[in-house]
Amino acid sequence: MENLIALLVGAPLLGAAVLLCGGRRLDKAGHWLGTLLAAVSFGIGVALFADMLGRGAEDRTLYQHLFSWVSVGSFQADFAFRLDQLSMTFVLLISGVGTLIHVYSIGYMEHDERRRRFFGYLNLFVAAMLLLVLADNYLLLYFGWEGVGLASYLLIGFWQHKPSAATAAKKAFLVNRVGDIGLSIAIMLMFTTFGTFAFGPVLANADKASEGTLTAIGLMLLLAACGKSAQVPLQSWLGDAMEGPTPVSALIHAATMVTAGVYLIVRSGAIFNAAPDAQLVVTVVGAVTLLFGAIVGCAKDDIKKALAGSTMSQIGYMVLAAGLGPVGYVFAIMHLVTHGFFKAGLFLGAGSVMHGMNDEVDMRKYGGLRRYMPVTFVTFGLGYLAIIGFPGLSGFFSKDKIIEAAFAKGGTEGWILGGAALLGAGITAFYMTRVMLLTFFGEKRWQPAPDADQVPSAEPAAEHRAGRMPHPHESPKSMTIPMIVLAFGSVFAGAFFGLGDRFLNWLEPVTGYEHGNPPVGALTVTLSTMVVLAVGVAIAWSMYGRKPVPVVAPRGSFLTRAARRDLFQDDFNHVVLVRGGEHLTRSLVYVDHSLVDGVVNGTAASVGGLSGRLRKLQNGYARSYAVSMFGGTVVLIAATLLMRAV
Amino acid sequence: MNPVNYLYLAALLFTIGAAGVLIRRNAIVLFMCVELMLNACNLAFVAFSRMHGNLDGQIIAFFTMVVAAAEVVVGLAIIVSLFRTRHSASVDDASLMKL
Amino acid sequence: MSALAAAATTTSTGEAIQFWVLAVVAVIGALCTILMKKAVHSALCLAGTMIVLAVFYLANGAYFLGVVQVIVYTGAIMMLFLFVVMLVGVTAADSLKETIKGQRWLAALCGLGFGILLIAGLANAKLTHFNGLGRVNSAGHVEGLAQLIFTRYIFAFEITGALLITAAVGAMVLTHRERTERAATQRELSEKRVREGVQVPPLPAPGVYARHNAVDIAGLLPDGTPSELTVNKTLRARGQIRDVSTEALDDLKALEQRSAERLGRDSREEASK
Amino acid sequence: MTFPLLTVTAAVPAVGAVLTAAVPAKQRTAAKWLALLFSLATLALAVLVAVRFEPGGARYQLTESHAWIADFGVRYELGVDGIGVALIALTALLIPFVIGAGWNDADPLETNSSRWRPTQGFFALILMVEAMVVISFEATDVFLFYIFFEAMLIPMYFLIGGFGDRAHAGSDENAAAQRSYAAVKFLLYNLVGGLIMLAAVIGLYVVAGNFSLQEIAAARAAGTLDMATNTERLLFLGFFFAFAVKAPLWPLHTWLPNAMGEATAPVAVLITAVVDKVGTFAMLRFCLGLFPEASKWATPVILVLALISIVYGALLAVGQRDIKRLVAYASISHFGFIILGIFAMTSQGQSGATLYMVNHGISTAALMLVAGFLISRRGSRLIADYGGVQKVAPVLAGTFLIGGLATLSLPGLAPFVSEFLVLVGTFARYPVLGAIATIGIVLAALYTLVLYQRTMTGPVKEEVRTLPDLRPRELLVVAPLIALLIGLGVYPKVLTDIVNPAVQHTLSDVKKTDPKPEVAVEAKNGEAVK
Repeated sequence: MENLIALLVGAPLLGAAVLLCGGRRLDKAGHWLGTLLAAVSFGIGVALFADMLGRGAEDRTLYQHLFSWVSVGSFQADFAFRLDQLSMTFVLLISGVGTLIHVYSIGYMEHDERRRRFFGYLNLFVAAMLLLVLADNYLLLYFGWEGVGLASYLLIGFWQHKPSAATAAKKAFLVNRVGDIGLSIAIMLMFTTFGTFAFGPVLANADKASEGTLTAIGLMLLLAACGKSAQVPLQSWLGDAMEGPTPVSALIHAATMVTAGVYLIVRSGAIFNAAPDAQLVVTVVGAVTLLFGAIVGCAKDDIKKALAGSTMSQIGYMVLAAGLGPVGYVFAIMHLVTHGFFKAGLFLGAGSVMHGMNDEVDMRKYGGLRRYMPVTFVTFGLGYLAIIGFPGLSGFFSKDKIIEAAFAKGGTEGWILGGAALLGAGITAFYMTRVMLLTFFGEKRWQPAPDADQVPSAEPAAEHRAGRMPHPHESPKSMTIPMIVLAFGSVFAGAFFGLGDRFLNWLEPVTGYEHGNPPVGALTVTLSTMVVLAVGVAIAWSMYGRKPVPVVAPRGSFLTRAARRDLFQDDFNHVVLVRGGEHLTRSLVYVDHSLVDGVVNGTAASVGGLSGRLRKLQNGYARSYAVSMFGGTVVLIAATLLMRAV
Repeated sequence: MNPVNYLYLAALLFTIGAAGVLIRRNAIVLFMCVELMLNACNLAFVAFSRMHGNLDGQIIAFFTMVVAAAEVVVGLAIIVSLFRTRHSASVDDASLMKL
Repeated sequence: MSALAAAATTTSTGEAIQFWVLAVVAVIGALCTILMKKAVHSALCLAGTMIVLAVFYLANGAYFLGVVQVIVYTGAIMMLFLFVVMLVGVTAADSLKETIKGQRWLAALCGLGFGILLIAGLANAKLTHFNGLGRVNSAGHVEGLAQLIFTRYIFAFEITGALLITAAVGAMVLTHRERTERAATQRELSEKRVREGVQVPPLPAPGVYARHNAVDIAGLLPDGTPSELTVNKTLRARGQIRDVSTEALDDLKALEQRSAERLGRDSREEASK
Repeated sequence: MTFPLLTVTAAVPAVGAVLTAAVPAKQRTAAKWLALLFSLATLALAVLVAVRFEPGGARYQLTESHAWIADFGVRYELGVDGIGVALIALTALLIPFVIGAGWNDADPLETNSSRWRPTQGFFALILMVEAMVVISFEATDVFLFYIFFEAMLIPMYFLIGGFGDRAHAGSDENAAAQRSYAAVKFLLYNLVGGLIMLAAVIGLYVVAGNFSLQEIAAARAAGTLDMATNTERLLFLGFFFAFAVKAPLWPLHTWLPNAMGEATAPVAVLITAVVDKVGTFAMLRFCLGLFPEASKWATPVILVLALISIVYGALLAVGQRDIKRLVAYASISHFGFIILGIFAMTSQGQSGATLYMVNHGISTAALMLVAGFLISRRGSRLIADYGGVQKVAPVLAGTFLIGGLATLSLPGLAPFVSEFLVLVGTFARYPVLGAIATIGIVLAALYTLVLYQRTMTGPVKEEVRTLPDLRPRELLVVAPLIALLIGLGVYPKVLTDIVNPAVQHTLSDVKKTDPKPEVAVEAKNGEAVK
């Protein structure tokens, strides 16, 4: 059975290779091939899952060793896979949601001439992501980690002719590279500490190393996670990443890739467990990000950017949970999975809305769409209820547990973290209600599509529709079916996982579990969450539901303006990093030219000047040369005589 | 009189010849100055021969004469062909060695 | 000969007188060689010096060399020089004006230094003991030379032989111009002249101005300037053309002056008209 | 007597050079095919060398030794260790691509010029360089090595100065002046390095009495050859200086951007991917082998210089406006990594450095050759003159991107393995330096992606609109390089198996062992747990 693991990665990888190298003749069938191979991967995943359920909890972990990858001295990295409950969860999520989004993209990308390539990139992403979660050592994980980064780069910049898309892609890759420094240093630290970086030996022996080393490793892993999962302070790329086609935002920048950081922290749980300081930092990062993302999400008028802020915030929840240790690991992953369903659903819904609205992304120009797009409305609405944690839906089960666990941390920390999580839940309710109201309710605020070249993030098909009023319509079946499937997940996954502790029992052997006791009692937490949620919805309704919404955004308060600008994070980056970097490189170019090269050229110039003067002796007259020869002879004779005299 | 005076004379003639090479521009005169230097050397060799009491010096002088003859033949031929092409016998005109 | 053999540190009075007289002659000859303006004079002065040297060879017991010096050097080589001087122009006087900056000063400095050093070196060398050639000449002077040449110096001798032959061939190669194509006939030449149209009639004769009827004087054109064409190419190349154009122009001016005086007119008026 | 395989491997391109040069002026195509044939023959021989080489066997294999200049103890001694085999393979591998990429670069502009034979000369010089580089990798006699190390400059000088990039911003005269400036700068820098090395070579002879690397190293190890500390240090510095110029190490690097900018793209590849490797190779073989103590003495300074090279080269690459100069500065950064790995004195560092030499050769070749194709199409080297190429020439853009990704060491492509090994090897001994060096990986991403973004993406520029995509010949040159990048990235074992034993020997030269991990772990990997 374990020999099938490689096929999980292999199938989409084959798809990527065929689609990207195949050339134009595959244009007709390429998307079918890509979807099929993603589905094959999902099928194998299901088969392995069934097999895994058939075995006892202790021997559910499978290994597959392919070959020795890098082997120098004691540095041994194998190309080996490890399939345990944790990776199984991810495999099903990735290949399942991945397949759905492949199907969705068939319709969504129908008019794009480069659809074949799009599917190639999607397959590449699925392969890399599966490699990431299946790797048996950190170096192979790094391989997958960068692989998804590459896929993300290619897909964000898929519409490369738009400078904004190309810039966003570059930015995403660069910010991730900063995070990669963390991952590489963490691996190096593991190597110098344990002499290996395979999961088994490192995690089994984690407690033997000194706490300082473990804290360092933990912080470096956190840096990596921050990059990939868009956590403060490396969150700035995620909003821009919405330049990519919407299916990409759904798959990569909502459901799967951005959660890789959570996977990394949970996977390295043994290290974090032994490094409380690192854990504390993780929780702080999670709490800050969940508020940050939520605040940003409140102010954005671009539907995808609002959802991106939400994603950031939800991942903040997961990171917070992961930082709580064994109390929270399971819930982090659970929220990750349910979030995968409802956030993918929300993004696909947003894509469907844009599809019907001339690729308009400004929610202020939507309104009243529920009658024109019933399926989208319903699926989006279910996703909305799930994300705000409406009782009984997915989000309720997973998010509630996280808030509970945060309070259970105990002490002042527990109150602060729990309070932040609670506040975040309220803000979530506010901004998601805002999205909902702006998009589907209220009066129509539709605007004619601007000229193609002025569209800020227009997709290529926009060129044909310039200047016309939108005619909202329901999307084709290939798009609505995935949305419906995901809506099912959004509604029922939480209850399925949460009731009877199914998910807990499934993951516990890998991640471990401790029950945390919140100081106020679980029911109190749940009830207060409900209250906060109701308040958030009410405020949103009072602001956007009761009165008409202006098409052009009002100036707003300072906080609103700050949130629109991502709380000035980009401005800070621009001033400090970009400008500073430009000045640095420019001055270095100058230094290289005038100083480093100048010293050498100066020497050369002085030698040149001297020889230029000496050259005048070479006047071409034989007699002049004869004089020098004769003079030389005289000097020689004089020298000889002098030497003899001495 | 000490026969070493022959050597002083030879040195003097050699120096005069060398100075001639340096200051004259006519290639023919230049060659004559070279001949003068060679002759000065010959005189010195002959004087040395007398000093050492063997004939080697004279033989060297003899060879010098032969080589000088060959040199003059070739040198004058060069001057003639040079004159044919450049219409001048001045060594300064042949300054193509200059850049 | 016995006197020579006996001579260790001094020579006979006769030789001394001969040396002092002839040495002066030799030095004067050498100086004249480098200072004479015309190459012919230089050559003659050099020949003089060489003959003096021949005498010195004889005085030093190098009889064979002395004779060779006169016959080969002064006789043959100097004649070669004279031939070449005649070939490239007897009257081609060498301007003694120095053109290279500082050359003469440097040459003088070097020469002076060289001379002083050489003489100082000789003076320091303590060359006082002269063995004389008595012993080696006992079996005959020429025989002694021959014995050395054909034994110890045989290779050098052979090589100088080769050198001489090479030099002879080399001189021929350098000066010889092979005629590679058939000489053009007179007909072809005239046809060529017409075709090119540069100078169809025969070249104008030199010295058409009656007072100077000579081959080295360029004929004057009507405006009084000399025409290069009228003088032989070789003379032109050697720069041996006498220019009378300025004289002619002056004469012309004088003539006009005189005629103006005779006619009582102001030449300026004439000009302004 | 056994078959002199190493001599033949070096001699085949030399013979090829002579024959190519002798091809009549009109038969340009024949000259090209002849050169390609000989380079492929060399490749076959190099493969044979790699096959005949036994990784577990003696340190130097396939040795040949003949007396040469007996009076000075100079011998014609050849032999390869794993590092040499890897680099010979790299050289022999890249030259056919260089020839293929430069197929039309040296054709005379006027087709009727019959006397001047640039094409023949171009390919003959390339083969000549190959022969000299190969023999430098083989020589185990210091003097023999020195001769070819220096002689290499002559054909390189003519390749840089004689066959410039036709795509130049300024006028032809200006281009010629720039080119000759670059060629002279290249020559002078390397000559100065070479002269200092010559002094050190002579000094070594005075001290040791012969030039044989193996004998001297053996005597050093056995303690029969004592060098005064200062003598050893001076000699080390003499050698190192020459290699650091060639490598090039900051601050001796400024010749490289000029040379690579002005030369044609294939020649630029030849410089940075092949010729410069002799410098880093020689550091491993000669500096560490002959002067172990001095090497250890100089390590801190060299490591800091290497670190400066990494960061400085990358920052300057970001600031460049010329594509080829950008690649040159990127190479300076990469050479910093190689030198860092060599002087970290760990098995990971040195194996990584050796792998890095090979991988950098392949990745730079891929990037530079594609850049060359691009430049020859548009006729400009300025980044600002491009934009949106991806739209009109997707295959070109795709290969360019893969070359760029290799340059930024993306996992899955060959350079990642080597870069990570260098970093780990450095980190194991000098954690702070290793951590600082990781800045290089961010900067690498910055300059590569900025380059890609500015040239390939965005709106299509008017002048770019008509650029053709890669032609079959060009694709044939690039595709195998990309395949190699992926192959060596996923399965680098083919190289590490050959290189590891040689690195162990080198480490034993300097009497260094890998640092031990903090915690002893029994189970090595997942399988043991199962």
